[in-house]
Amino acid sequence: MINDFEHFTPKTLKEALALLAKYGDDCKVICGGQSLLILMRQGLVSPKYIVDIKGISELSYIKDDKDGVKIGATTTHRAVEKSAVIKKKYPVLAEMETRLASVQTRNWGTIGGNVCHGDPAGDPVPVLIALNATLTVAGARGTRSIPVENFSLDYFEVDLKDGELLAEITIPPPPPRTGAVYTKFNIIESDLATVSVAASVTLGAGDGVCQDVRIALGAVAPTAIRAKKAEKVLKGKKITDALLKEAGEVAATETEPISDIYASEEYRLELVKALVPRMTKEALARAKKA
Amino acid sequence: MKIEGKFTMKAPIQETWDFLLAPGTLVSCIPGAEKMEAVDDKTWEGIVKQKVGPITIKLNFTQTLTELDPPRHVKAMGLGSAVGGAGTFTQETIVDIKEVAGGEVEVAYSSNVSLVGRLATFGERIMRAKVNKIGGQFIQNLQDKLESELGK
Amino acid sequence: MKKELKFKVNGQPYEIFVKPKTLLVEVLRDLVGLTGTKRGCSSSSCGACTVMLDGMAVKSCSVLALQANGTEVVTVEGLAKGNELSPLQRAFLDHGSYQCGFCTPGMLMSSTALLTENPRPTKLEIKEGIDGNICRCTGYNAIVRAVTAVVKGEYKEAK
Amino acid sequence: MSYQCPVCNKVSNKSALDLARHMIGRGDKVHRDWINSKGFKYSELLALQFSSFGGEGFKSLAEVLEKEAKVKD
Amino acid sequence: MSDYSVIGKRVHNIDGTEKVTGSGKYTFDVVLPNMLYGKILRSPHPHAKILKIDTRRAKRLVGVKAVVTGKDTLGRKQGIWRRFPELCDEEILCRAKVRYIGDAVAAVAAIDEDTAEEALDLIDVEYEPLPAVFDPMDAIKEDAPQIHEGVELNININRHIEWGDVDEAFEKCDHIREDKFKCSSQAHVCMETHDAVASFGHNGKLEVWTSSQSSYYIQRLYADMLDMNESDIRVTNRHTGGGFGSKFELDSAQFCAAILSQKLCQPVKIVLTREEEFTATKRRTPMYYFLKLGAKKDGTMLAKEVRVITEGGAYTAMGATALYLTGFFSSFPYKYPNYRYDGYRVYTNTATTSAMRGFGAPQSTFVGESQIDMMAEDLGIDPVEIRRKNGMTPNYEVPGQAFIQSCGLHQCLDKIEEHIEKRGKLPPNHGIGVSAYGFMSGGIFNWFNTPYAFSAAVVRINIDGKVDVYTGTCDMGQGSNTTLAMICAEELGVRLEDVRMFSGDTGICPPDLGAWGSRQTLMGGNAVKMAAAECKQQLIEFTAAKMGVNIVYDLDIKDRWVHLVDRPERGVSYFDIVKEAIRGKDGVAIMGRGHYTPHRKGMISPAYSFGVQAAEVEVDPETGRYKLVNVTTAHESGTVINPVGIEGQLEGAIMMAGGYGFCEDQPMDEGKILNPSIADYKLIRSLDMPETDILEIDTYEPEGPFGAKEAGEGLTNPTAGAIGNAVYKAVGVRIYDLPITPEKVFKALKEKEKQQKKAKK
Repeated sequence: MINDFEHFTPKTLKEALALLAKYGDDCKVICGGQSLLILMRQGLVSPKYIVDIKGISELSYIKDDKDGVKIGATTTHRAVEKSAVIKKKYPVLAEMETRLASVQTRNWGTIGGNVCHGDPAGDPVPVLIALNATLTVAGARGTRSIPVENFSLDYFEVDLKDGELLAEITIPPPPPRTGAVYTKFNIIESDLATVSVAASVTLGAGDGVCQDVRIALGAVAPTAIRAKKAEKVLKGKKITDALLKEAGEVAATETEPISDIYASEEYRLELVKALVPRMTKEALARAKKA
Repeated sequence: MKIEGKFTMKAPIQETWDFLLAPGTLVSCIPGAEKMEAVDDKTWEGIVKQKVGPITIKLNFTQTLTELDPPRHVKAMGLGSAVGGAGTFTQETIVDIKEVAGGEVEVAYSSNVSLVGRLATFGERIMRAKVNKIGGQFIQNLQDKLESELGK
Repeated sequence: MKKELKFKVNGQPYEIFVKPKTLLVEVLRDLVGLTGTKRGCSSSSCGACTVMLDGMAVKSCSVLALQANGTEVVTVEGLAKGNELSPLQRAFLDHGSYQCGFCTPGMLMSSTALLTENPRPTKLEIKEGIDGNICRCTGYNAIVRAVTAVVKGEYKEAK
Repeated sequence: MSYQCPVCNKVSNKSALDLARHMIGRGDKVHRDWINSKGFKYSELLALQFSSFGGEGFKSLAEVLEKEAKVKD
Repeated sequence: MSDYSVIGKRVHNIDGTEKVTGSGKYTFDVVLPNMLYGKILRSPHPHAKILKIDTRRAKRLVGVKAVVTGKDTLGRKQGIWRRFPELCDEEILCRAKVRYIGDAVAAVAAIDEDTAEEALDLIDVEYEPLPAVFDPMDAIKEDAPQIHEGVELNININRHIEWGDVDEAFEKCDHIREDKFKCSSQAHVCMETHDAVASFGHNGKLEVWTSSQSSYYIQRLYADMLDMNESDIRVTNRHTGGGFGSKFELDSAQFCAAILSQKLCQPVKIVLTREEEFTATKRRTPMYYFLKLGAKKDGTMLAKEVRVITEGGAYTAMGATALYLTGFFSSFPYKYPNYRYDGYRVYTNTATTSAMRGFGAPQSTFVGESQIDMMAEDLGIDPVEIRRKNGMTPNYEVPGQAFIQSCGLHQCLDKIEEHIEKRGKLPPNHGIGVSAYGFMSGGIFNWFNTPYAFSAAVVRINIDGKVDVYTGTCDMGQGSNTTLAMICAEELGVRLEDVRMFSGDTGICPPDLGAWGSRQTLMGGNAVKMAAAECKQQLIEFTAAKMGVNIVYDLDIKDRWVHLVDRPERGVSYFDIVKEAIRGKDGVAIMGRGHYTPHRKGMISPAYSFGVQAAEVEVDPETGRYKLVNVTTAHESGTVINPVGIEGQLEGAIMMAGGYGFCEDQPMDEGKILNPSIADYKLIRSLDMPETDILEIDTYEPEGPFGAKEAGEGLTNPTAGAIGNAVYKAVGVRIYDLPITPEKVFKALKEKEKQQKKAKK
């Protein structure tokens, strides 16, 4: 049962921030509401005030400029999935979206809402980490930037202080000879990830050496994480199957998975060991083609 | 969901026991405990607040010492019911102390946490992770307290 | 407390006062009186409540009614033109794409939205289009066959 | 040769073993009490039956029934 | 055979347009004037004494009209095995003790659902938790807590089936295998949850709209529990949003709505939430299986011995039947000359396990078909061949149990063999597994203790020639109304659109046991056919007299044309004859009555259907994840009445049974189901659904209407076994417990690797 609340529909970011400042802890932000409404129906979240930012058109956009592509926080998953710019520049992001929940959820749910929900099994965050994205957070006293990999703090907790709102996601232009991929392991195709892996590989000019690599993992820690030690195994080297295997083993040591009804802790570790090499190899193949 | 473990520290057993049983030591280790008040020498009542992302749970919490065997064994039962009826939370903690060589004591603990009601059925994924964490934090707090007070 | 909701359902304008907590599906079923839209879960998982909102498929149990302010909603009751069933409705009949029928309104809305957006989907795209809807009876393949038949032009739109 | 249940008079015209199956299978209080009155423990006979292959649980009861429940045709 | 004019044609379900336009009314949609909404308070404890229930605070809440507890009931215990009072063990609203998490303790009626839900939080229940037991293997220990008073070792029922001399036969075997398996639970997940609108009037009569598979059972069980006359209770089943075995016992929504309505004389509607549906309704029975199988070198199987211990949950429900059927179908579809089965149903402090599509047979088929593949491998025999060697044939008698008339198992095996050959060499990590099955067409044993015929129907022809069929059968989506209307139309010689069905309404329909045990087509069909035949006879008599035809001619009706069989052009319009016949009968509509109760058909069922299924999987050996690539089924169900319906049953069964094999499970912690939502309970969606091919085999069942038999539940039996065997063929690991998850496959692969390494050393 959903408790009664008061509903505000600010038309601008400024209005929204003012409302947040006014109601503080007693209010929650809703946009697509695909996650929040489930919690409210269970009676687990019962805010007195709801600030509905779905109607803030200034936050819904996909812009391509010299710093990269900028996605407004209230842009729906579906808009990201279908965007020509994103398909061209970051195909991995569009591919990830096609596997995120269902069409209905993607039509109404937003990428910003997903990132702010802080679900360690969410799909966009690992991909955004692999793409080295930055978030712009707006507050009463102006805006600040934060790398997406630092944004999630704990299970369902993100680095948003009272009165702050996520405004924008910026993805830097991909360096030449870069390939990125994402996969999630699950039992049912459209389901949340049991383990997810995003990888991005950048090759040096001509020599086939791995100049840069970013590996992000989902559902194996309280937040999506970047497997930095595993990256180190590969960075600056010519990637071989043996190195990939090692990277997988190392990545597993960086996780702290839990056992739940879908998979045991040990199995999640094994999945990381199997999927990190596989996905990195795929990213490498894409980088070679790029 | 059970958490078990043990640690050793340099302290006399009686002192360890006395500290453990001192009013408020155990309850103050409960993460998120607020305004815990003693009802009698074995029972405390208060509010425990827990937060999992957007979910804030406020529990009316009672902790009772149910088994006492000084200076070796104590069992504490915690029972919390969520304000608003979202469920109940129980925590059973057992601490066993024994002397080991070299003036050290070994503190063995087990903490079994369970959730009943709507809280429990909602999102197994979230709650299990969180409950494990609460249990772990409780033990961590206890160890920190004991070590900082006695293990110097 | 109640706020005004102005929207169109199957072409008909409505002005209704609702509590902010009211879900779109509740307005449609309880206030507008269109019970074709069903509810099968409370976790946005089953798709039985799927309707079209400004042409897109959404789960009406996961949309606040007030968020539909100013939009046009189409429910299963809006598919037929008078006495003429829509191509998908006829294809569902011919292919046995329903059994108990409880998921059928949602399935029809998901596939109608799919074909509105992409009139020539591949088989995989059809499967993706209805993946948010659970059918416990048919095993989906009969639904995929029906949508495929419409894509192939076997069912003409009624005039 | 047939056998008659001492409790409910059901007749088995197969064997004492068959009647033993009936008595244990029926398992209501009256049947249980009769079995127990013969020095068995009903639950032990059951346990014997579900813990091993070979139908052992029925056999010892059948021996008793062979003597006590035989009906001459 | 092909001269049928209705049967075997591809038709729209007769309620199809209502379903595709959303105009069909389900109980979920029923709104009555002055109606209240109910909610049920459930036990959070798996086993506890109820010390006190204080409803005062709840009653004071504005909008609450009534709060009831067990004290407001007659305190009776219900059970569907009415012949055995000790098996009627469920109070529904518990008075003294709760036995599982979800047991109902109180119910509220209020002006809306929100208020009722709010009131639940204001009911204070004082429990004294008792020690609880969750696993049947623990519950049968001497020191386990006793769940029902006087039930030793918590054994609810035990069943024994035996023929031949098993012990002697094992001594003659060349090879014996003993294997252990574990079958998991499964939820029905009907899209419409259990719901009821109960309206008790000041006239003392109760009217109920409810989503159900058997209006007659619900009516009778209400009569028992409320101490009312059957005839004062009218149960109407409108469209039902799925049943699958979950909706033919009196449930908490139905009972609480009636109790509340009795108190208030106002209609009360209760719709279970999805969470209640998962935790507080019944589910498929988990089973521990111990199998011993003996064969000669040539693959002839001489003896089988089976022991089963099932997790019963808190109450008996239909669990007794599941226990019996899993034992009987463990011998299927093979000719074991010697067979012994011991089954135990054990009470546990978990949600009650009961009927679900397949009813014990999906479990026995999974374990049996897995073991036969292992036996075939041990003996070096092809899996299809070993099944052929031992498979049932027409006119086979299962010793002392059942008589099988039609049986197309061998043709099915041939077809599946062809399919596998055609598939040729498979890509790496692909495997095809085979599984054979059989199932019944309705049960015979009358545990419900009904004095009525198992099926009955009334057919009435109106003045315009349109036909009304009244039958107590229930259409829960399986399309029985369409099938029965087709049978009626064929028999009577009219078109399908001439027939109108009135079903599942105890106020106007003759009693029928309902839609479970795959009984509607055969039993309901025979009753409808008989009633239609009686009408037809009257029309033919009238026509013969009117036309004055020579006595040597036979008359028949086909496609609305009453004619001479040998000179079909000589005849009259059916519509004209109906008009005149009614006028000639002093204005009384033409009526026919039909009924069916099986006689001299053994103890189990009047007829059995058979089939063989081949599942192809592709396994990722690095993760254990596998995909269902294709499921091909060769099956026979006698004459196909409604081909579209059969395809739907088959593909739908693969979704459900594939889920049972692949992903569906109800893991528990201390009796608490951990995945009580569709988000957490994994079931097959469109992207996970394999390609499905159907190979129809022609058979004719003399006992069935027009030669038809079941095609609904049997199809749920083979898939889990076929998947298990396919995984084995693909990567060489055998999984002994359901569901066959990627993690289990992965662990088995690791274990196999370890063993191989060890062997090398």
